[in-house]
Amino acid sequence: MYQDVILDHYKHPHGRGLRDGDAEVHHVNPTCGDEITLRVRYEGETVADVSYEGQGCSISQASASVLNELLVGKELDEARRIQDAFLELMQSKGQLEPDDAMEEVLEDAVAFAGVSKYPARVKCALLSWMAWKDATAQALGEGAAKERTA
Amino acid sequence: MYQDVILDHYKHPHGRGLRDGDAEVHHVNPTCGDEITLRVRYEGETVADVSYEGQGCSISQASASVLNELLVGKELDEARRIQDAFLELMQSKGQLEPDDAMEEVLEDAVAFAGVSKYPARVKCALLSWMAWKDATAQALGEGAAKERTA
Amino acid sequence: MTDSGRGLPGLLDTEAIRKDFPILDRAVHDGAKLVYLDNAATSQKPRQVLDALSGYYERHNANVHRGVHVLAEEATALYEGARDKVAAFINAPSRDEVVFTKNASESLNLVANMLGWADEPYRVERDTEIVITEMEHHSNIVPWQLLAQRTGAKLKWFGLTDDGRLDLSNIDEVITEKTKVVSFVQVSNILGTVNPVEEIVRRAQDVGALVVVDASQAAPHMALDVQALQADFVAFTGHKMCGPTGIGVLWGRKGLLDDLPPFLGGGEMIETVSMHSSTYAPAPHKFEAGTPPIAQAVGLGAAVDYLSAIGMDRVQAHEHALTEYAVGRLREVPDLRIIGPVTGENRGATISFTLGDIHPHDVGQVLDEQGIAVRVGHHCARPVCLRYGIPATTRASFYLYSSPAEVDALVDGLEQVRNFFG
Amino acid sequence: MTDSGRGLPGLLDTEAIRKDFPILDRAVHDGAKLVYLDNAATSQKPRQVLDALSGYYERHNANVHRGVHVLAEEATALYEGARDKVAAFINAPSRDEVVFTKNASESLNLVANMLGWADEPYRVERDTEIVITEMEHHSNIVPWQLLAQRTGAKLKWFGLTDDGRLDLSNIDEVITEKTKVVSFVQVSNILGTVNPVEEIVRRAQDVGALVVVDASQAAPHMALDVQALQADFVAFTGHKMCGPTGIGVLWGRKGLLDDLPPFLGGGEMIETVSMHSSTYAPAPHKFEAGTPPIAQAVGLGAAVDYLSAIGMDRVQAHEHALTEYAVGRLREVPDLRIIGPVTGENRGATISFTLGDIHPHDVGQVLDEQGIAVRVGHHCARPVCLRYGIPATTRASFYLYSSPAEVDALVDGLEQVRNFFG
Ligand SMILES: Cc1ncc(COP(=O)(O)O)c(C=O)c1O
Ligand SMILES: Cc1ncc(COP(=O)(O)O)c(C=O)c1O
Repeated sequence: MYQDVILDHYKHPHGRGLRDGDAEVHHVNPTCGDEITLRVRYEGETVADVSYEGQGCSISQASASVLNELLVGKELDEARRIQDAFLELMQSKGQLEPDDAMEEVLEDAVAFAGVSKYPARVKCALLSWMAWKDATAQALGEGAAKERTA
Repeated sequence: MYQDVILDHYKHPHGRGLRDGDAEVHHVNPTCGDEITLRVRYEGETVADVSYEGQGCSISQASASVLNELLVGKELDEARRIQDAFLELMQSKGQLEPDDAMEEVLEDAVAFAGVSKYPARVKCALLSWMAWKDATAQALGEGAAKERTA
Repeated sequence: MTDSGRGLPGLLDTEAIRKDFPILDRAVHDGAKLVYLDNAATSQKPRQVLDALSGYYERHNANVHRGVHVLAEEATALYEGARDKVAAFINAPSRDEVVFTKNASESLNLVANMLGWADEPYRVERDTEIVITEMEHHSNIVPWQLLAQRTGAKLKWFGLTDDGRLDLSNIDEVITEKTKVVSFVQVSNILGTVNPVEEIVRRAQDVGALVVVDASQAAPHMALDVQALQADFVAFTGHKMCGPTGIGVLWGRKGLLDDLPPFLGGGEMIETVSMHSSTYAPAPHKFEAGTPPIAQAVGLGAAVDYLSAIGMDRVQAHEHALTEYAVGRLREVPDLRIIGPVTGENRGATISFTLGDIHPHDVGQVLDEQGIAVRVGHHCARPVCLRYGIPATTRASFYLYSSPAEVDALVDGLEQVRNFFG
Repeated sequence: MTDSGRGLPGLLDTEAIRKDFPILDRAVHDGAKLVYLDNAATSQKPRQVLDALSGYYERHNANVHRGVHVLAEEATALYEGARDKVAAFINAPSRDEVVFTKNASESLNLVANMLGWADEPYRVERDTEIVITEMEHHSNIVPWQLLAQRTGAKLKWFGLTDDGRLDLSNIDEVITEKTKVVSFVQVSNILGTVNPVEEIVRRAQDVGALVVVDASQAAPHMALDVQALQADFVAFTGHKMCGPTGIGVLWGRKGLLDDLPPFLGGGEMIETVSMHSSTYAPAPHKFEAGTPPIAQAVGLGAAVDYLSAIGMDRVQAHEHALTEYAVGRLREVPDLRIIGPVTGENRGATISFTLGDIHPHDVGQVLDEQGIAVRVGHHCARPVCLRYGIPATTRASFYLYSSPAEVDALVDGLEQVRNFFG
């Protein structure tokens, strides 16, 4: 499960640190104590920044780094598509073999395919993604967020 | 376990019915609903009467009848010896083969030896004997009773 | 021994089924063949369940939920997989509505305690009412008595008709606007009565009371569909449905489980703990403090698989045919009085009776000497005995492996009892 | 792999013992030999216990206490016989002081609830105090938090010293005349610390407070003598001591069990029930509502026989030798920090540590890939992690079948972890 890509992101995380944002959330994985504080900043419909700080295992750290790399600069719709694809991959219990189309959407994040075989670690990989979703809903207003996904 | 002696006492109980007494107790076997109301009357140290009424299985009914037959007319010390012997027999888990000495003390009551193999039924056999012990303590005053056994 | 029951329609192939249950081969009392008619107390366990238990311990045993090692992941998958199986078995809308307890009694106490500590609008307190019935098992009486004593709420109940049914004639006086909770048994463990759930649920819903169904004697014997029942909570127990001892189930509506407070506190049921305060995990884990009965859940999962493979409708049809046959044959026995419905209609495969004035203990003992295992006593439903003015009953109860020949053995055995004490 | 641990004095013949535990032969991850070092979470089960379980189900299974048939009498004798075995194992003055629960968590909740509903002088209520410690398992924290919230009592606790021991320097301020109950762990499941029971008991007795000892990590590993402990209640759990899941024990002083009110209500725990009121059976049955974990008690009885045949003193000596060896070897690992006592003195065979800033999840996962099962996380003792400013630990814990070679495998495995994340 420890692909080189994951270890790379773990050792050299992208965009780590807290910067200005429109909303901040704090998520905890109670079973292992992993924590993340995450902020989002939007410019119109564009993900202008995702900044974060936290402690956790290589999987949760690398996953936050990959999230930053993938989502910053994207339009919200596109970012949501990426998040959905990542969620699908992580919930696949190792049954999903990422194809070219998925690889195009998820880029480095396909390296997490192996993690989906380990139920205890799936939560680690998803921690930052759930935090991002939550922060985005807050930043754009729950109502607005719901409307968009409807 | 159903010796003829037991069935005889069950079908033709001795001294059944409630008569005047010095003390009355009501005992219940909660697991099966067997009940007995029992009165004792003493003349000095002599067991003048043991009268009883109740509902229960053949074992508990026959045992009350045997108790009446054995104890009425006896001196208290002797009655206590009989009660102790009966208790010992019933707690023997079928391991005790009544000898002549025991047979002399317990008379018909040795027929209950077989019952001691059935833990669920031992309580039935002891119901009236425990009631008698309790009623006796009440009739003679707890203190008095304790002194005597000491 | 007659074998007039052979051709009954709807019977399962008990000869094949019995091969799955090692204990049914046992001889008792120097050679008498075991005739096990004490299924309402507990059922026997098929080989498939015993294999699931030893398989768990021999290959996968670990504590659940918190491990990253292989065994912990396998044990967790097996334990949570058992939850999926049970959820499917009772047609639960969500697996998170299935709480594992140690038995049905704990399930019922759990609900009573939750309601005692709940916030409005669920809180049971002074000036509110709790409704049960006179045919409840002690496990569905005492928790409510304790709750009433401890909160000042009033305990009310439905009485029984002479033929062993709930007397619902005064339903509007018993269940009122003050009623917070109505808890009743779906199938009586002493009378065999199958109760009209719908009528009670409708009235309870009208006044906004929660409904708890004690399905301990239903889940083993018929298809249980918690959505069709429309209750808020349903309790049952593993050991009566081919599962191990030490495991019970509480099904509850998701929204309620989310809103209600926890009962037992400890490991597994928390989200985060500090010395000053704690927050709790979402249901079902909120209600599962400590290391759960892991192997027992796995065993219950295997039991549910076993029963489902045969089909609960077929189990019910089998038992119904057998009950009709048994009621008919028992009514031929002189001096025998059935306590409970005297026909096979709306009744389960549990038949209580008295035999003249021969005490049930004596009936049971003489049957036992012939290898026939029945239960005698008040069957943890003493108010029913009080209601019918009897100290106790003899109870024969059947299951999917019971055969007409065993009914015949019972009837013959009763004949011997009568001769013996006649 | 070194085998410097071979000649340690006091070691058991683990090669022989391991033959009793089928799971220890298992290979994981395509061929790695299982090195099971997660014994503080749950122990593995010897063949003798598994045989007792299947023997019970295959030959004697019935519900207990109320039957007159052979199976019911055998099941009752086996269940109550298990109580005798456990009573002897912990040197209880009376078998009636042994209450079977589903796990240690239920045992602890039982005590907390009894004290909440008790009459004077035991009642925990506003203006009284409850004392625990900062090294408790969540199962000995949350029940007392709930009790404090629900009664208005105040929850206090002993802190920890930097080297993982209880800080008793302020014992007279923590335990005061207002203290009703002091509940603490005998051996910590995260730090491994063995606590000075006597000193705490003495102070509690001085102020008339009840003492509850959580012996969940003591009972499996050393001779437990409840009379020597002088506590009022002792809780432990079957699955950590070679027994099945689904069974726990609460030992309590006879007089207290008689005086204190019941907790769960239902079948088995009653004396007599009417719709209006009920009376309760004497202890221990008063506290055992519903069908008990019968097979699990029988299994625990077999576990106790198994451990007694080896001898608890020998088990303790084995683990002590192994712990000394493990502490020594772990201290050689660069960047490894033991959380808890760093010597073998007054400590059990549970060793928690951090490894540089490599997250315990990653440590555990890489060890798992080599077949080494350790636990990672807060081990249901999150306040300890908060106290030492760490998110989690990696924990290796040993038992009677653990060998020096397994310690060596762990140390080698940690080397690989460091290389991987270095
Ligand atoms: C110290 C301690 N107390 C209590 C418990 C709770 O035991 P159980 O989970 O069996 O209820 C445990 C184990 O998890 C423990 O280690
Ligand atoms: C109708 C009913 N309710 C509740 C129970 C209690 O089940 P358990 O003893 O498994 O808690 C039983 C069985 O004993 C029962 O028959």
